[in-house]
Amino acid sequence: TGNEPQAAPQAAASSPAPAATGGNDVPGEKVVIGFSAPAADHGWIAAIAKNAEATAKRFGDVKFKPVQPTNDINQQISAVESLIAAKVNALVILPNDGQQLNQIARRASDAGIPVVNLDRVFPDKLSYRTWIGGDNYGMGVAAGHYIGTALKEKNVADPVIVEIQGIATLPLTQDRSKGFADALKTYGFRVTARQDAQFTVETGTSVASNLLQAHKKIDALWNHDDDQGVGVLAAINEAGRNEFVMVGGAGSANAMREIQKPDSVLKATVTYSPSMASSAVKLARLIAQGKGMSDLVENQVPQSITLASETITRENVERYLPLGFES
Amino acid sequence: MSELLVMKGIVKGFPGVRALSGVDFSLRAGEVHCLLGQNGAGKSTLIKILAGAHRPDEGTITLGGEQVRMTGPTDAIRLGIATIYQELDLVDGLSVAENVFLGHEHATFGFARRRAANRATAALLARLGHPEIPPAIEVGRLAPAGKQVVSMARALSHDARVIVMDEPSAALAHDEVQGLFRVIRELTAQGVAVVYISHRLEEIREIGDRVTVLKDGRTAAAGLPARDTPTGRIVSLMTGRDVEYVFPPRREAAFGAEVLRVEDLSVPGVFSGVSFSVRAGEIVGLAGLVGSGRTEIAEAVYGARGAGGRVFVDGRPVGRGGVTRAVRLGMGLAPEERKAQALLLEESLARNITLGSLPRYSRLGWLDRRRERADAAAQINAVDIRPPDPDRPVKTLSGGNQQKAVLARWLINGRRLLLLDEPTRGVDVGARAELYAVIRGLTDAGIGVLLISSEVPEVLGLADRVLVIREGAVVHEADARDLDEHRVLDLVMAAQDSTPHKEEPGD
Amino acid sequence: MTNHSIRRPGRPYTGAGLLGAVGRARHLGLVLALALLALVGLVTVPETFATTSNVVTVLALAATIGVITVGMTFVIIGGGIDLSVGAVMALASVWATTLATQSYGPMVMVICAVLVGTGAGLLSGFLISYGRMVPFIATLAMLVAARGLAERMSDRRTQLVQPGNSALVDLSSGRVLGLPPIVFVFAAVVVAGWVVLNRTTFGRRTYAVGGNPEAAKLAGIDVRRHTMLLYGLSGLCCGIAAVIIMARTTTGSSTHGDLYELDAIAAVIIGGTLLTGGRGTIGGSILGLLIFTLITNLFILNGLNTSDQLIAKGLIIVIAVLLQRRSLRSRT
Amino acid sequence: MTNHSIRRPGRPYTGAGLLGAVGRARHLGLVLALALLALVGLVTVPETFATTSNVVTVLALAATIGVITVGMTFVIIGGGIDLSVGAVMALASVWATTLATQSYGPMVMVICAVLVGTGAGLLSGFLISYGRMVPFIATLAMLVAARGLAERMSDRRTQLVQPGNSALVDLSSGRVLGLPPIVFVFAAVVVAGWVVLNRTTFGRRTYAVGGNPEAAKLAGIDVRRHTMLLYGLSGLCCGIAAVIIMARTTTGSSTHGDLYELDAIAAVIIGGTLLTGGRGTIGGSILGLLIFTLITNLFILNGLNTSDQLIAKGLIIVIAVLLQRRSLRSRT
Ligand SMILES: Nc1ncnc2c1ncn2[C@@H]1O[C@H](COP(=O)(O)OP(=O)(O)OP(=O)(O)O)[C@@H](O)[C@H]1O
Ligand SMILES: Nc1ncnc2c1ncn2[C@@H]1O[C@H](COP(=O)(O)OP(=O)(O)OP(=O)(O)O)[C@@H](O)[C@H]1O
Ligand SMILES: [Mg+2]
Ligand SMILES: [Mg+2]
Repeated sequence: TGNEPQAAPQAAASSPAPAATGGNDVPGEKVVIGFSAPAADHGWIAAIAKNAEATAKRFGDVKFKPVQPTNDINQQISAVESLIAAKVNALVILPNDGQQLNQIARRASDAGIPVVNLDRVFPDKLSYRTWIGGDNYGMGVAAGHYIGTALKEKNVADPVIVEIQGIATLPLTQDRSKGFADALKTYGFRVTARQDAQFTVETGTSVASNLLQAHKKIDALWNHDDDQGVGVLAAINEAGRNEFVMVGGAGSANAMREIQKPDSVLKATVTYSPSMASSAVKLARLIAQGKGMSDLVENQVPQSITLASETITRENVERYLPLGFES
Repeated sequence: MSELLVMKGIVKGFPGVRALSGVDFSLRAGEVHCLLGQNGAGKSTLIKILAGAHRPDEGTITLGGEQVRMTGPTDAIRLGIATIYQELDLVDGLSVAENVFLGHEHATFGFARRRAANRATAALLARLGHPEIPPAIEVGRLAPAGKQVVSMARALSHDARVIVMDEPSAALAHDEVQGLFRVIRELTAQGVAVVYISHRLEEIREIGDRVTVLKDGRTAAAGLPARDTPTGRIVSLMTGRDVEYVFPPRREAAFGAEVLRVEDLSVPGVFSGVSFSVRAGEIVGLAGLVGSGRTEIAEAVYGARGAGGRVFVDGRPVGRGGVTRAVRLGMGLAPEERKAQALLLEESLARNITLGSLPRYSRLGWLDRRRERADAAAQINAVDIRPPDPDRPVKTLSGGNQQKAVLARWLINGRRLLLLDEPTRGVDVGARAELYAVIRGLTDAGIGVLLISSEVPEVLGLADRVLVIREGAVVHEADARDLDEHRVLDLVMAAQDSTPHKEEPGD
Repeated sequence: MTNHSIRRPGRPYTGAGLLGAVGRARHLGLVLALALLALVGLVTVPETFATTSNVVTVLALAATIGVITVGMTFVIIGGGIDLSVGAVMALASVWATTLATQSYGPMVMVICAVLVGTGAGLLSGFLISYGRMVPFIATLAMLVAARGLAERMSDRRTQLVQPGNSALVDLSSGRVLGLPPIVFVFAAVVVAGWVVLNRTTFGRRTYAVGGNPEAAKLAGIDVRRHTMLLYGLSGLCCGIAAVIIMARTTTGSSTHGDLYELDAIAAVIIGGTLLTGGRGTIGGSILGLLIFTLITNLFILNGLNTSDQLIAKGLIIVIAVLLQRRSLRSRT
Repeated sequence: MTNHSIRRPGRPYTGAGLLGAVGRARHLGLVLALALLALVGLVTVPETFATTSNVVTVLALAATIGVITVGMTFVIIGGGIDLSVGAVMALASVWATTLATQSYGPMVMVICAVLVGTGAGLLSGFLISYGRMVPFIATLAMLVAARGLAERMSDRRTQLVQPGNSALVDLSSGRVLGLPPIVFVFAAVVVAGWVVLNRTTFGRRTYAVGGNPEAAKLAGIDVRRHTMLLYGLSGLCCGIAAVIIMARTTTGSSTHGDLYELDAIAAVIIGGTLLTGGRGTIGGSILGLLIFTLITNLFILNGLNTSDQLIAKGLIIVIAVLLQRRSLRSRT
């Protein structure tokens, strides 16, 4: 996979704007696309919802039918049930938890409604037509490589490496951590301390300020999520610490602007772009209209699309800035 | 003498009842005007209207020649009407001084001047004859009698023209009532008018100037001279019939076997070495001052309070099972604070009455509601609760009727021994006679009764045997017929200490 | 002031007809609010709202918290509060879906969930009645500890119901008389709760214990034991709710039931039960819950965005309560 | 089990000295628990725990909820409850960090936050006292609506404090006498709260309103007005907390203060304030809060994972409460 730090940005995958993909955007038959995602109480998910809606609006042949976003699995099941009952032509689902929503997605598929599974994956391949999402493991790997290389360059032995996760119970968090640990292992490093911070700015601040107390000297810090990163940075600035390299995650515009500052501890961020929602809606439209992707030879949309996680540093941040989401 | 206050044609209805249907009442400066009436006659309602706590549906109030309209308690207070309510209305979490001056605090720019308040409170308490109550202590730590004193201090703190007292003596013992009377006399001497409500007719004779009798929400007689009106006339005005204010005849038959035996019962710091027994069909009275430890003895017997010593019911030890076991063995307690300790105020009368005998109506936990209702209705009639509506929430009953409901709970069959702590507190004369008959009737059915009362005549008239308690010890035991009021009072007070307080070594 | 005292506490002795009328009148505000919501549904999304499948969706959605709400009603009438319900449900679902448990088949899974729930409830109850802890704190501790334990047991993973145990999942996806069996489970719990509360000594004692614990004690009720049992009952309901959530989501997870405690308490209180204990009805709680569920359903159907939803939800709560203000005039 | 009605409340003659001792003893359990936690810290992480900077961290962490806890103590003593605190804080932080507000400089931001908080609190208070809504429901509605409004205002973005207004951020990152100014703000609020509660008629009336509203009313206190003001006070504290959180995180966000209500209520109750109102102290609440903050701090210093943290937290709460069981023997 394209996780190399220097991988070039892929405009088509990162931009909510319609890509120049020839015949795919030609108006086709009218389709209704249902959309369900967790509550937008987080910048990244908010961007997901916005991107999906914006993309759908751009097509005259798409009727977009979003349902109440919620963090309660029970309610999301009901929400999807109502979309099935409304007989939409395709579904785009970002489940709170792929395993827990699997049954209902399966029911949709069985009812003949193609499901585009966004980001968090359903365990059962019969439950969805196409999966599109980021590479969580790859994200961890990218962060691990960046930190590993940086520390090797400085010749640090036995470094203190701190990891601040998002919500610890999510599989995606566990994938990210695993990738991070695996990549560090190739440099002979390991994570010294790991805490989770619920994806919010405020929990970011409190966890980080406690962690900074626990470790008087840190060599590197990976924060999984740029939303909570704002809080983490606030805690770091408050403590007046700058002896380490910090790497972010997701690729928010805030983080990118921070990377541009020469004196910031935030040196890089690894992407996990919410633009995937735009792509998901487009895919759902193509599937519902029975079209393939015009840049591919096949007549059908592929079964799975994994976006590459890219590493944004001061060197390439200019190119990414327009794609960053405002958190 | 001119009338200071005139209430005319006062009507007040509550959903489902007409509490007052046209009451006239007038009050002169410097007099003690007693308000009499059966339980539920409307006395408390009338004075709550006077206090601004209720608004009348009809009628006028004239104070000092001017018609007044009160929209809340604040208005009444501003007009110089202070009230001691029947139900204690103190805030447990605040100090004595803070309670006394609640709503009219000593304060500068919102900052309470505690020292000034404490000083003023100490002065008021001293005036009431209770200098020993510290103004800074939390009211929740006082016993009922102490709280009653604080309520009085509060009424005095207002510099009122009219002071209304709704059964202030119900929670007080004999000697303390005298203290109260002294204060009332001081007040009237200064021209303050006092409205005095009590069910104890002898108090009326002693302190009252005039009497107004309410019956069923109407004025049955107004402005009778308190000292000269014959008791029989007052009672028949109240009840509409002639009531013999006498105790039922004592039981002739020999007492049965011992139902209760108490051996060497003690609660450290409260009482110690208490032993006695109650036989089937016998009424044993506990006489003593407020604070002598009678309530604690009853509670310890009942298992509601950890104590040393042994208690047997019908020869079976109560042991460590606590109240539940005591009730299962056939005991029942009518506690002295009915609201806090006995009643489910929001629940219906029927449910309150059957609360102590739920197992009787259940088969495998399933309630036989028909039988429950029948029993409740029977008890309501037996003690004559008014109105006799089993579904009425107890909260809406008058004080005396609530007390009857507490008694009724334990009249349902199956009891072996009843512990009655001040069973007639707040009960009117007519009902009182009925209650005496009911209690005597119980013993005829072979039940033993332990009776606690602060009214010595009641103990002497009703009990078969009397135990005199002083400072946590049984100082005398005798057949009731061998004692008279004087002798009991002597025994009770032998050691001067007559405050409502008692030192208790930490908790 | 407290006008409610005048309202008869449900005329326990009048005939069924009258009982019904009074009961309905008591919840008039809630019924009105519900009717209003239904009207909004019929107007805004006529083609989907009144369909059977939508009604089923609403009921299935209500089932989980509904069962919990029944237990919560008992606890609150008994003068307590249980913050641990969501966490205990999660723990029960995780415990029942461990591979070890699953190897014994669906019956054992159900029994396991119910036992874990009841056990946790009894433990909270023990701390409260014999350890004399404040219910808020004891159940908060249970909340925290149960979530932690659930996370530890599941290693923070979502545990799938194994294909061999799909009988459990059929509780949600199967149909009996056109309805998923979990709806019947829900109904059965509500009816059982109503019967216990209104027709047994246990229910009667619950009112007494909550209304005036001192009086209950002096009337011979073992208040401590009863209090413990109330929390046990609430735990039992959480266990049953765990079965429902396993059926619906096909998983056990430590994240299940997040914030259910707030929803359940809110439903109970909107239903007219006093937080101070001693009063309340199962019917009111269920109506309160249905209002919340219906609000959610309407939002789903209308596709409102979250922020507007939240604002609207706040307003609707206020309106629903003001509608029934007359029947509920008490503080806290 | 309300022992107090039977217990004959000792020593009428206790002097001020003794009374003071009793007051201190009242929090003995909490102080013990705190000491125990500190001991654990000194043993397990001696080199980091007792440093000034760690103490500062703990205090700074405690500051936000601490300020809210002061307001919550008033509300609960006054017989109510305020579930909206976290949401109102979030709303205030968002409102104060909108570009329009920020253009007027940090002073206006502070004023804005405080006004928004107070306004929201007064609105809840109005619904409760004049609209006669149950506090739980009214503030729940406020919670939901305030979060929705905050999301709408911020368009769900995290709003950064602009560089020009960094004076605000200095409240957290600056140092006065070696401490960040927010710690002084926290201390000032606690002291002010204590003074108001214990030394003013407003404070003493709060006990009356919560302990016996009927008596308060009969004493001529305007219970409704007072109740409304209590929620206003709580809102004011939320506004101040919003300033602190803006300083600490350099942002305003609709996600701030999630679940603060639970933490604040728990701190108040662990501190010995009764949920039924009428009793309680600011000191107890703050001790309760410090226990919670210290637990989190210790866990992170020791590198425990969240699940173990949760289990341990549950146990510690139970132990802390049992330690002070003797001084807190009442239900709910
Ligand atoms: N809040 C209320 N709601 C309904 N009925 C009430 C209420 N308060 C009093 N009543 C009814 O009004 C009548 C008069 O009650 P009130 O308390 O004035 O009697 P009382 O003369 O003071 O009796 P007692 O001597 O027992 O105290 C009673 O029938 C009582 O049940
Ligand atoms: N700390 C105290 N402060 C004030 N009064 C106290 C205190 N301790 C004890 N007392 C008094 O002692 C009494 C406790 O004893 P108990 O109640 O058994 O007395 P009693 O003889 O039953 O009196 P009563 O006639 O009130 O029932 C209280 O009623 C109260 O008057
Ligand atoms: Mg009366
Ligand atoms: Mg007594």
